[in-house]
Amino acid sequence: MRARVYVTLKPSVFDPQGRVVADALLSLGYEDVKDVRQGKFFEVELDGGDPATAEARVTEMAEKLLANPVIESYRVELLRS
Amino acid sequence: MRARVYVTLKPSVFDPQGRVVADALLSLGYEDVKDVRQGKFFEVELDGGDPATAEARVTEMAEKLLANPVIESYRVELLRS
Amino acid sequence: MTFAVVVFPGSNSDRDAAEAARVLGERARLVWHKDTELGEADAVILPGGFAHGDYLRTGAIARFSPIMGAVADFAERGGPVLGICNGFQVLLEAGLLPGAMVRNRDIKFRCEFVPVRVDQVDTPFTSACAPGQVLHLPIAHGEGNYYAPPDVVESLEANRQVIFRYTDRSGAMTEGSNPNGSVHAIAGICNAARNVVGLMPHPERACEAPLGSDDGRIVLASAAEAIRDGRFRARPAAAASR
Amino acid sequence: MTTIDSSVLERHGITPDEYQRIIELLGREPNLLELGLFSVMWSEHCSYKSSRVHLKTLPTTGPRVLQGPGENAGAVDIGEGLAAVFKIESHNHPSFIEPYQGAATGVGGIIRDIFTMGARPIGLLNALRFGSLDQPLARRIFEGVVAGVGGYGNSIGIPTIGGEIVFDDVYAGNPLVNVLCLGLARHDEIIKGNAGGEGNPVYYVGAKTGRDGIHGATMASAEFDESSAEKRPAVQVGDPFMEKLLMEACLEVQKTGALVGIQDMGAAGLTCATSEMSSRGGTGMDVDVMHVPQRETGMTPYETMLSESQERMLMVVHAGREAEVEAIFEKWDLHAVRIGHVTSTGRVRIHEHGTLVADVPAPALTDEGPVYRRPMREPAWQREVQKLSLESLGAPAAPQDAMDALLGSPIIASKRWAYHQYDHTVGTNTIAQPGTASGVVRIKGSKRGLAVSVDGNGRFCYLDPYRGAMLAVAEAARNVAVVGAEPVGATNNLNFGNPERPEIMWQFGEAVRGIGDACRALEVPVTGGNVSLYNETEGRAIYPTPVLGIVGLLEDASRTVTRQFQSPGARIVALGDNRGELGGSEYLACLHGQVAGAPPALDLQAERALQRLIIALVREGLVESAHDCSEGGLAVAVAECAFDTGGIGATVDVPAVDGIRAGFGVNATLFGESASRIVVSVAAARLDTVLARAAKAGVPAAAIGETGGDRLRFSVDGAIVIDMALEGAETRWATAIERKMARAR
Ligand SMILES: Nc1ncnc2c1ncn2[C@@H]1O[C@H](COP(=O)(O)OP(=O)(O)O)[C@@H](O)[C@H]1O
Ligand SMILES: [Mg+2]
Repeated sequence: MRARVYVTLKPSVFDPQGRVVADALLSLGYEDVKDVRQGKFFEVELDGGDPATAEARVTEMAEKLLANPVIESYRVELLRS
Repeated sequence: MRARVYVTLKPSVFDPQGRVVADALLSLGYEDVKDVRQGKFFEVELDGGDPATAEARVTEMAEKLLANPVIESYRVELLRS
Repeated sequence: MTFAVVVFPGSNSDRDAAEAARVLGERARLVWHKDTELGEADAVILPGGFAHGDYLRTGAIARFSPIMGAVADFAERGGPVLGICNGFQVLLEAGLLPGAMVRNRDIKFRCEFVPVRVDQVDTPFTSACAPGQVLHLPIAHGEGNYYAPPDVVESLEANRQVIFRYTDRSGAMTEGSNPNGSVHAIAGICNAARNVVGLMPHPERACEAPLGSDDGRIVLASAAEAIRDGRFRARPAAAASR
Repeated sequence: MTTIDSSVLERHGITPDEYQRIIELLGREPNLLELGLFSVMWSEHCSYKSSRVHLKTLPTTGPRVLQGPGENAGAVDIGEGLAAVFKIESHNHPSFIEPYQGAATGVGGIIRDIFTMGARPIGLLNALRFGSLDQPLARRIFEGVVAGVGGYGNSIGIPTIGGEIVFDDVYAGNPLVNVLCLGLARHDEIIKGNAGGEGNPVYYVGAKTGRDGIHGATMASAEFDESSAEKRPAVQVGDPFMEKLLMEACLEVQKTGALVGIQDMGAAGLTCATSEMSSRGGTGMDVDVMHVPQRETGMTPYETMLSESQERMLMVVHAGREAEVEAIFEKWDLHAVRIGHVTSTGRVRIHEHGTLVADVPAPALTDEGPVYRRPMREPAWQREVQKLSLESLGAPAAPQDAMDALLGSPIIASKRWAYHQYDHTVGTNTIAQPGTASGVVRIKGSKRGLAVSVDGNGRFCYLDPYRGAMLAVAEAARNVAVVGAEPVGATNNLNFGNPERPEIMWQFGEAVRGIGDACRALEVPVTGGNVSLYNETEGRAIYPTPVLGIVGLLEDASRTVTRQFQSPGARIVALGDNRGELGGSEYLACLHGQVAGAPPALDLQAERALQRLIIALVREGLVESAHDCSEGGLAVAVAECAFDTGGIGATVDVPAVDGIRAGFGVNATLFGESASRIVVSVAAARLDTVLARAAKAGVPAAAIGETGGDRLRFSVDGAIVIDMALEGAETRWATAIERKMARAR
């Protein structure tokens, strides 16, 4: 099984990386860029094939390690592989 | 318009961050974790509403700034907003 | 007295912290992160560095190290704990201090000496300072932009838990004196019990004048003094605690 | 089985003559794997086939030299049983195609060379060259390289203590990233890349081996399957965390005495490590690729042997002490695996699951490669560019305008935008703040300290490679001397174009001759270095750019000075002769758009006397500050002494240099770049002593002014030509690069 965990800064948290990328795009002449937010994702490959268990386990990993709930939110997506 | 650009290291390029995360998950007892790869994504908000133009422009941004084709590959996804 | 300095894989200021203690005439012991006991320790330092490469988030993996149980227990018993830079980040991830770190405002790593104002002197690591004293300390971090939700920041301020702030040389907070974008120019905080302190600047790298400043001495010296006269000491481990 | 035809040879970069030689050395035709081994070991990068004959002429011995060229790094004795271990390395091409990772992995590589020797790395320096910051591409490369240099060094916890950065369009398509690492070891801790002792086990430790860095051309050979034929990027992602673990573990293992030898696997990876260690030890090695930890599946022996995956080490361990070694690596979560053993055959024998797949005499790979005496020819334009006609330049710039322009030129401006991204405080040894002097580190437990500087002036070398290279040696040595340190060892990075062009080879030969002559005269032995050739894009070569790294010894680290004036009312003294030489100067380039003329003359005996004098003056506490005159000449040097002082200005009056034509006399006096000059500040009461000491040393010296006030004021022959507020000048100088880098918004 493969799953993806998408982690983003909560909307209330200022995203310095997104801001720097937006500025860079503007200076390259992309004047229609209004905002950029940067996030990260983890592609986790698991042994064992039960989707429901996999999703539960990956969600647990996200809660425990992959995201910091003070500043980040996450979303888990199961991939067919 | 909103679009997302997903950027990952090419499969042949070693991803040290993914390996460290995988090791951490293993040592937390997630022994079914076989591999982790880490990527990043950019959520770009654009003025103007034509999907085809937006996609073309964001693809150009990815080529030019958001990804380095030498070691990374990218994928553009248009979001309805 | 003895400082226990925890060594995580990727710590890089562990020996600097031990050396600083030695310069002050105190003892320091390095404790490996896989150990589960601190051993002899009057105060604990979580040092600077890049534990586990900081690859996931700063401090995120280190908080699971076996030694962290003993550190939490020591803190719980009122023992003085100091997290410096990466050590501060570990304390945040471990929940021993509130809040989190994001990338510096301009996303660049930044290393330079900056003025740091001591706002509270009733912690083990500032008790020898004068209130409002401005220390000249180096920073060296890419993720020192302190963030906490507004209600948390409010309660930190209300409870006088903001210990260090970035200011100018005169102690004034100005637009240009905040090097990383931290909320309320926060450079360091303590927990509610005031025995656990975290800060981004590096006092341990500023303990000898030839290095650019010896203002950092007062941080470790405060702890040594506070421990000697019994103001901040870990209570003995309660055998019944389990 | 692929037959080795001319197209296979071509893809391996092996000429027909080289192939004949391989057959002679083997006594038979090589198989494809063996051909691969020869191709990487006989590459320019590993074999120095074009440069070797020249490098041989460098002075490499001296009473302090513990290790000259040939090992992973050089080492010099610095007293008290201690050794300074250092080397410089380039990562130019990778930094062009992926600036962050290219630079980061360059830092990683040179750090491994140092701790491999048993030395703890204590400082990093970098010499960087980029295109003009007016171009977006150059800005992007600059930004990425600086972030990458910092990203690796900061993380691993080695302070970056100095460097230099130059911007010029010739580097637009070919930036230079040269990194120097300095380490410290006790003499008896130094360990070499030797495979001694038949039967001793050979261990592999560190990152797993992937298909990194195997050249696309060689990969296309029919022997390999489709997937491996995919073009592999020539850049890898650095893993400073792995390297930090490796460094700590290796330093711990080295202390046990259980190691016979150790070498990192950099260029040519396992092939280079096995053959070089065997050659040095006069032994052989049997290894089985089956035991090599692999990151990807289905790797062939060819791929495994040629991989250039980062952060890997090869070790020979004393038989019987395996468990001890393994335990230390386990502690650091690294798994050392045994991949073979040392033999007395003198041959590198590669097995795959027990089957012999390659069998080559080690010296054939390392020592018996081709050596070329490539044709050299002075470029037809060489004499032409050395002609400088001041008359043709038009009117000289007004001195005050020129000063303004020079202080804001990225070449002269403060490099703080870059070095604030480097941790210089970790390790608590750094005793000169960046931007104020050479990198200076103290040595804990000793009174001693070390100063290091990297310098090179591509413009001078373009105009005259022989003299330009000598000037680079002189400047690097002078920069460590001004902090009071005695130059004790040199390393060098030779960045040139395509050596197959006789003009480039001539530049190379001249530069090496210049380095040799200068190092001999200054008695600074060369203990190592690096050669980077083929630095060109679309047939346009960079300026010939030798970069010199010089290490100096401070006997008492508490007796050192920086460039900054210490107090108002001190006397400013210029040491050395001002000849008003404008050839190749920043003044000419910045204000008249010219790179022309002969570079400044250099009298090595005068240089040596000057350096001896300044070292003595600093050691005896006779000067309050000292700064070398380089780009921008005397006026810029004095201004730099006033910057970062909290507002100590200067008033200076100098005599005009005679005989400068076309009204350029004043500018030549102020901004000419004559070599062998130092600006010092001296307490008024010590002025006579200092002047007397200079006279005794045969060094021209003149009191030219006084520190203090909040202005920078220069007169020539009594007439005021520059009068500006210090604060404004300092802001301009301090923020020039930042302003170029600030994004439009
Ligand atoms: N890439 C760099 N990394 C660190 N420090 C740098 C770098 N470039 C310049 N510096 C520092 O800035 C100062 C001025 O550099 P430079 O103009 O080359 O000085 P000098 O003319 O004395 O050689 C030196 O202290 C140098 O170490
Ligand atoms: Mg220089």
